[in-house]
Amino acid sequence: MEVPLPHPHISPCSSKAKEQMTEPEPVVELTGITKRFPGVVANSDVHLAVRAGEVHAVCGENGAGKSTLMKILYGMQQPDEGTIKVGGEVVELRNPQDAIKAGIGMVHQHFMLADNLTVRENVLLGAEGLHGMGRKARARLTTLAEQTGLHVDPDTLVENLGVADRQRVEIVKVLYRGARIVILDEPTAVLVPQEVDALFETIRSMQADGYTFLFISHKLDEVRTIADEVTIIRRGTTVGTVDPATVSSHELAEMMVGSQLPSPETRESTVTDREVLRVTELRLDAEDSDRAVLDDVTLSVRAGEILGIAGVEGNGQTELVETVMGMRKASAGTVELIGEDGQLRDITRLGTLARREAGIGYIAEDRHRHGLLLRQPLWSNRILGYQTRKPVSNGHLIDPAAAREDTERIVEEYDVRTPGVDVLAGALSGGNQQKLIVGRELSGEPTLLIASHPTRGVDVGAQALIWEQMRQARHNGLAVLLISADLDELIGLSDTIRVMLRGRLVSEADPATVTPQELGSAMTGAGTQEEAA
Amino acid sequence: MINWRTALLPPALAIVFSMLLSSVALLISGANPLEAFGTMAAQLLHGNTAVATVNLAIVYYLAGLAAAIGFQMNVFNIGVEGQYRFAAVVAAIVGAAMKLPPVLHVIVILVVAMFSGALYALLPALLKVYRGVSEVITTIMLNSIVFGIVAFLINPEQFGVLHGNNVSTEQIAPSGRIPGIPLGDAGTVFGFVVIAAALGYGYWFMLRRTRFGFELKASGESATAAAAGGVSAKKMTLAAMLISGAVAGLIAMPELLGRDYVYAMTSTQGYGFTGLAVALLGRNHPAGIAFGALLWSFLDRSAVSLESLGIPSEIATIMQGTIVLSVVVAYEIVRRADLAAQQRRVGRAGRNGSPATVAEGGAV
Amino acid sequence: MTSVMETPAPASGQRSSRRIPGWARGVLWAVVAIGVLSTTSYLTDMPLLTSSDTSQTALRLALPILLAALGGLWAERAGVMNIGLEGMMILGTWGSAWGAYYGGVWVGLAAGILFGLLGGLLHAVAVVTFNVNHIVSGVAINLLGLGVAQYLATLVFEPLSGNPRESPPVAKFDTYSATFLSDWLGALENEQRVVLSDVAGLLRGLVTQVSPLAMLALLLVPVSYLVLWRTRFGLRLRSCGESPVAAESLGVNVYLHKYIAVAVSGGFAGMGGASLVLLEGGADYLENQVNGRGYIGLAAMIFGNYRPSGLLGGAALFGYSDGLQLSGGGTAVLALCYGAVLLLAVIVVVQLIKRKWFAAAGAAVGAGILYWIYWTNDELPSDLIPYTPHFVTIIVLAVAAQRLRVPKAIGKQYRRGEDS
Amino acid sequence: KDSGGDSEAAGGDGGGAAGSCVTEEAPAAPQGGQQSESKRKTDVDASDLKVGLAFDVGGRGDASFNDAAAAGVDDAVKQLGAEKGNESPAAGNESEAAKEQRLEQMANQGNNPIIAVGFAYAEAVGKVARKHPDTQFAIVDDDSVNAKNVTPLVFAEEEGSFLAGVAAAYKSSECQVGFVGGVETPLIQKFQAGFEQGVEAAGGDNIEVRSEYLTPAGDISGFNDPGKANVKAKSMISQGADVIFHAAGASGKGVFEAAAAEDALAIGVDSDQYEQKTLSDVKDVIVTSMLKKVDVAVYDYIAAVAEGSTDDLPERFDLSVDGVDYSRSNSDIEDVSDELDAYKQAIVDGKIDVSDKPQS
Ligand SMILES: Nc1ncnc2c1ncn2[C@@H]1O[C@H](COP(=O)(O)OP(=O)(O)OP(=O)(O)O)[C@@H](O)[C@H]1O
Ligand SMILES: Nc1ncnc2c1ncn2[C@@H]1O[C@H](COP(=O)(O)OP(=O)(O)OP(=O)(O)O)[C@@H](O)[C@H]1O
Ligand SMILES: [Mg+2]
Ligand SMILES: [Mg+2]
Repeated sequence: MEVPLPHPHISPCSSKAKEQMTEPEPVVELTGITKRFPGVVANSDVHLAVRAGEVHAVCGENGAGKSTLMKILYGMQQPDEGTIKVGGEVVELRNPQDAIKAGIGMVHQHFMLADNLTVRENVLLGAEGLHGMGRKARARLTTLAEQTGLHVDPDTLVENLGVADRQRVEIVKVLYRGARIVILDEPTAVLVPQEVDALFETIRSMQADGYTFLFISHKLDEVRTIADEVTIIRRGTTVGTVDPATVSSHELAEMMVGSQLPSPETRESTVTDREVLRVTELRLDAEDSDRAVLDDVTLSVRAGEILGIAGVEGNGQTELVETVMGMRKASAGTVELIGEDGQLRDITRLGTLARREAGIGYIAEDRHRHGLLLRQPLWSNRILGYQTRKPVSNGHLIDPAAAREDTERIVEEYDVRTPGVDVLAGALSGGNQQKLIVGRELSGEPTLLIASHPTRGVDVGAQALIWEQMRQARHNGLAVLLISADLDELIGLSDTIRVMLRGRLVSEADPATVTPQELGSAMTGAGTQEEAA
Repeated sequence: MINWRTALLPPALAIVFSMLLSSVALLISGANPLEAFGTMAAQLLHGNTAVATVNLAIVYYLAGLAAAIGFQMNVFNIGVEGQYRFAAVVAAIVGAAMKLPPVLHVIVILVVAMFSGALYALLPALLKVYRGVSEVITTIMLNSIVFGIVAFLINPEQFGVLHGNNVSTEQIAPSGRIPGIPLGDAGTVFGFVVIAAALGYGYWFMLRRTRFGFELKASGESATAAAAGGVSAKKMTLAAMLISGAVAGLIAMPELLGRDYVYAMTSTQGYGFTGLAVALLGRNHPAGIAFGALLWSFLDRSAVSLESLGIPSEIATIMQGTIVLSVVVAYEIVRRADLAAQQRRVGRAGRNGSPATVAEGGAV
Repeated sequence: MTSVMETPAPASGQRSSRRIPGWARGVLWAVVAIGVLSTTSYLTDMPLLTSSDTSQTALRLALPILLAALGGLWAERAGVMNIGLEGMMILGTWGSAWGAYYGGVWVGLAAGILFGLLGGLLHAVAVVTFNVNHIVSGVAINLLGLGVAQYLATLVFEPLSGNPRESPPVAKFDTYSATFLSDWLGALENEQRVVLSDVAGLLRGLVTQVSPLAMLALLLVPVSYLVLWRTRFGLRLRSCGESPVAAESLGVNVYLHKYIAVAVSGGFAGMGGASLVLLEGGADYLENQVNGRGYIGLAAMIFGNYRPSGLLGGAALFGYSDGLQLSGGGTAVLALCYGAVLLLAVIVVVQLIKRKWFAAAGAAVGAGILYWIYWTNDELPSDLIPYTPHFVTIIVLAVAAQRLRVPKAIGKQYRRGEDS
Repeated sequence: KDSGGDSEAAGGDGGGAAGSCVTEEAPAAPQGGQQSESKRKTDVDASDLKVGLAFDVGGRGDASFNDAAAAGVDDAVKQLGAEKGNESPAAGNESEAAKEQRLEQMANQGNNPIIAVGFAYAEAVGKVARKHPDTQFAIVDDDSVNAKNVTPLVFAEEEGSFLAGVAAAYKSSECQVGFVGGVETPLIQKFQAGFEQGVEAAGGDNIEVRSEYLTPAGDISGFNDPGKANVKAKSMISQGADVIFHAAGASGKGVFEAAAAEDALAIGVDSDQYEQKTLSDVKDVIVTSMLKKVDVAVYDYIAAVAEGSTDDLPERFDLSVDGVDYSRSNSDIEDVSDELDAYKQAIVDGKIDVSDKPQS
């Protein structure tokens, strides 16, 4: 079946790029790259050729080896075999400095920002020699910030920025160094459509100025929108390079995984009348002031229902989830769970463990910070959050054997690709980590699942599996509170969508009719405000 | 998943390396290294040195356990030193003041000691949890303050007694003592060894099998992930600090109840700091700590034995320092060698397309 | 197209206290402290609290701690925990006595710094190159510092002094006074005018009989600030402590910067050791003379929230209360108690204005307890008085509640090319 | 630049107006003269003795009681022909077991007699002596061990310190003197007690004594911190004291430096500190030292063991047996030495009874 693809406008610039395709000499050429990690061959005999001035996308499943390949090109890792040519000459990139000198810049999949340093410090770091640290640097920074839409005081700590701004800081960093070849490793994973559009706008205008881009994304529609060429990597090797104009998303996906393209669509409604979660006039004050991060939030989720919350990051979704989970203390309002027997349970004062025991499952938005113990084996991670419950525990004593067994079951059922359950969680690729988490949370037989960006940074194959599992659970009467920045996912899965803005639930949308664009406007408050050009 | 090579090779390498290094020092100061090492080894054979080594190791073991519990939760309890001394003096005073039937008397003293140790850890724990004050500062300060408290309590005007030029607490009655395990001429091992072993087992069991131990480790590794899993970091910090303090409270007990029966102005200090080193040397593992404690105690003993050769005792200190450092360096070297070997294996496996096993990748 | 979005700051965002710049807050604190001290010295008839002798002593006692704390700052800002300051200080004491014996004070100072630096380098090799747990390495260096200094003392000093634990007498730094200023301040101090005389007294102690080493150490505080916060080297160094992966990805040589930072850290600690040896009234080399000052320095640095001005405050607080306790004994400490009551009263008022009822109540209770101690005791237990600075440190921290800004990547093991 | 106080001898002028604060008359001058000079036995043969020495922290070269004990043994080796056995110092924080091990080791190696320096050895000596009934033990500064083969070598520190107090009273011109103790242990309190009584004996209520310690019992850092002792002494001096007696081990140096810098005088302790190498640059301020003659006691003990019986050794080495004394090596003390000797005689004769507990 087809995905309801939002079809963003095709840029006129791409035709210009096409002209350059006739140019024979690639600006970057990777030949026979092989990179081994203990236990994993991340890249094996990879070939990649990028022509000057094009946007070259690299696609592949989680753990296919995209990031590794890019890190090799950026000098952060050394290939075990293979050669790298930049501008026609063989170069040896021993460290990022070499790469920067060769005109390569990289925006990493995970932000490479020092939270405790200011925006300016983050940008200048390592490039102090270019414009000094004084007024000239400031002027240059202002210009670039303008160009990328970064509207913050350069002296704010990065810690205080939202994701979109962090993304911009990353891009400013690259530009500040005068890179001509820019690697963007999954830059859109955390952005809303409008932000994505803005980013693409920037990319296109820079492309016109002669910049070359290497672009990584799991979102195939995006790839088709922006890329002039796509190279596909499967299990560490290049499968081939295609022109995105000539293939469909469907075909692309099949090249990546060899399976069918998934859809987040929910087939039939399973919503019942029975309320499971009721949140009433919830309020949360910021740590240091009386300013409300959550204000008067009232919602309810019914059994068999998926309630989607849309919102630009930083508008209180994280806080809502963490308050419902008991990780933050509500300043006012109540959170109640309703049992199958209709029994109302006020859980506002309970701790996180008690709420989990009451039947809440939790897929956290940041799996590294909130989901996993990266230096513990998989089976140990199975226990986290369930340390008081069968089968892994009898309340006070842990049962490692049972935990192992049950983890093996999850690995099996959820297709977690791992050599075994004694592997450290940190050694799995992100998608597989996510499958493990979903498996764990659904194993606790929750009545309510709180899923925060359940498929962020996860490839199409894993995405499909996670969606399928959630749908099945919903069918069995599970209530789901879904938060996602992926609007297709949100629209496809939810039975109801509420939009969150500045800590309030401002509007409601019907997933059957709403488009991602409309939702995006509602999320930015564009409906109620003067729109900025 | 114990890999004996990675577990045992590093300490062996480290010992060899530190022997080499101290040989150089010995040669410079004009001593014969072979004779020195011979003396060190031979000391275990005669007299009660072997037993005395074990006895001191028991004390170090307790100190190591106390420190390790803190480390599990990422709490750096430098305060073990202050906690054990505070507990020792309080337990000695209370123990001497009481008349109770044998076993009960001992139990009460131990409970008092653990309680006092925990009490002395309470302030840094509370300040850390509720005021965000680093436990490193507060425990450093409390380690000094304990001098004043001990001096105050042990003063003949308060609870102390004067004998000769020394002051100490009053003697604990025989009912409050723990009989040793006599080994004939070789000496008497502290009866406390049984309790220490039980504690070591308890520690292992707690970490491996109990919910509490799991929560402690989880919170120590990632407070945020643990919080999402329903583990309160505050509670765990408090618990780790208090338990660490309670175990620290026992450190002085083998000697107090098995040998001295009083706590004196001249009673040994510094066990707490040794505990930190021993815990780190044993990588917070109960068996590793036991090994570290024995090694440490052996080197302490050697310092005295070497004196008879006219070798300055600081050689032993230098050896202790180099061993701590080289053990961990050796772990790293072995780890890297393993990694390289594995990469080669993966390389071979990669060509056949069959997946290789993933490394443990444990950090030192 | 809505590229410009003012996203509201996340919950953990803007702190209200950011409105006042750091230096202004420092000045404010200093003013409050002096105000409280002079009021106290007036009310309790304790001129010692603000006498020039006291501030002079405070400076001297604070010096080794200040230098150790600076050492801690450099290492920890680069992400390396340095428990080994104590051992590096010990090496510094030996080195400076050795250098000063053969080459005079400046050679002594240089040798002290060099020996500390060697200790620092060892720490760097262990921690940076071999990824050893920072605490393990620190503990080992404390042992090694002690052992090596003892070993060398036996080898080198015993033939000279006949004593393996002590060096022969070595040259000491001369002291200098800003005579004119000092006299003028002295006159002011003696006029017995409230506040004015107190300030004059405190200042006078800082300009009278000051050694070049003390001046150098004080100078190193702003210098450290400028280097760490205003130069590209400093930025790179700090970035290694905040996010080494990000730094590396931008072409910063993380290993090199960490090496430099830890070596400098050792050098400062060694200098702290030298300050025990080379100052008038100090000890030459003497076994165990460092006696935990390295740890105290570390505490002062954390106390100062990993900032130069803060650690200066921490060291000063420690030196001041230690000096007061030594020269004034129990009565002076009682007066200090009274001062604390006044300070708490100020805090109660401030908190009430800020409508922080809970904090205000806490401060009020604390004030009540301290006042009770002051009122019911003519003399405090003499056994506890030597630990006044330790009590003061804890009490101040408990009252001031830290919002520690710990370098993010501190103590983390970093391997090039391996993120996570 | 401040004028360096170290080059000028600061001390000398304090002594000129001797006795301006003294209100009480000294006891009658002694008639008998120094009869104690030649009491040492030299005609004993100790050649079959192998003398073991277990030091307290510091060991040989500490310029204090360890050194004195070593000197006693050296004398015995030279004059009585005893064989020098093993020697070893205690480490800073060593455990009780290490002390036992050290003594045990010495006994096993055939040392006899074995001399343990410092009361910290009391427990260990008691235990090891019981195991080796045929070995003779002596312990310095402790008389709490009850065993036939253990001889206590204890001193009347308060009597020697009494003389230091008298000397201080005579040398003071501001009528205020001070005592700086290292660690507040019962042993050091004896020095304080004697000193205060000596001052009072000479100056009555006219002279004020301030006695302070650096650290309380158990915190031995007080013996190792010249910097703090310096601050303490300076503050005493700035508040009017002009003679300071210390019993603070290695911290004493700080006291001497304070005295040198502020034109005051100081009194040393244990051995003749005026003659000590490590104090050569401040020696001028050390008017005298209270001597605790561990060397004499050790020598006498070895001689007694060689003779076969330790029963004749004094129970306490006090003024009457020259176990404690004051030093005369600094000529500044000469002008009051008659008075000091008179007090000394009065104590020996029992006319003055010195208590070993501080009054307050
Ligand atoms: N430093 C490393 N040490 C060990 N294994 C690694 C390391 N970096 C990557 N790997 C492994 O190499 C494989 C490829 O990882 P890589 O990050 O390149 O994948 P990716 O294609 O970027 O996936 P994703 O879409 O999840 O980002 C994965 O199995 C990963 O676990
Ligand atoms: N030290 C390590 N040991 C083992 N595996 C590692 C190590 N460091 C990184 N990896 C693996 O390499 C991968 C690095 O990939 P990357 O940095 O792109 O992030 P990711 O977590 O995989 O992101 P995604 O969610 O997109 O999969 C991680 O998934 C992790 O599994
Ligand atoms: Mg990736
Ligand atoms: Mg990845």
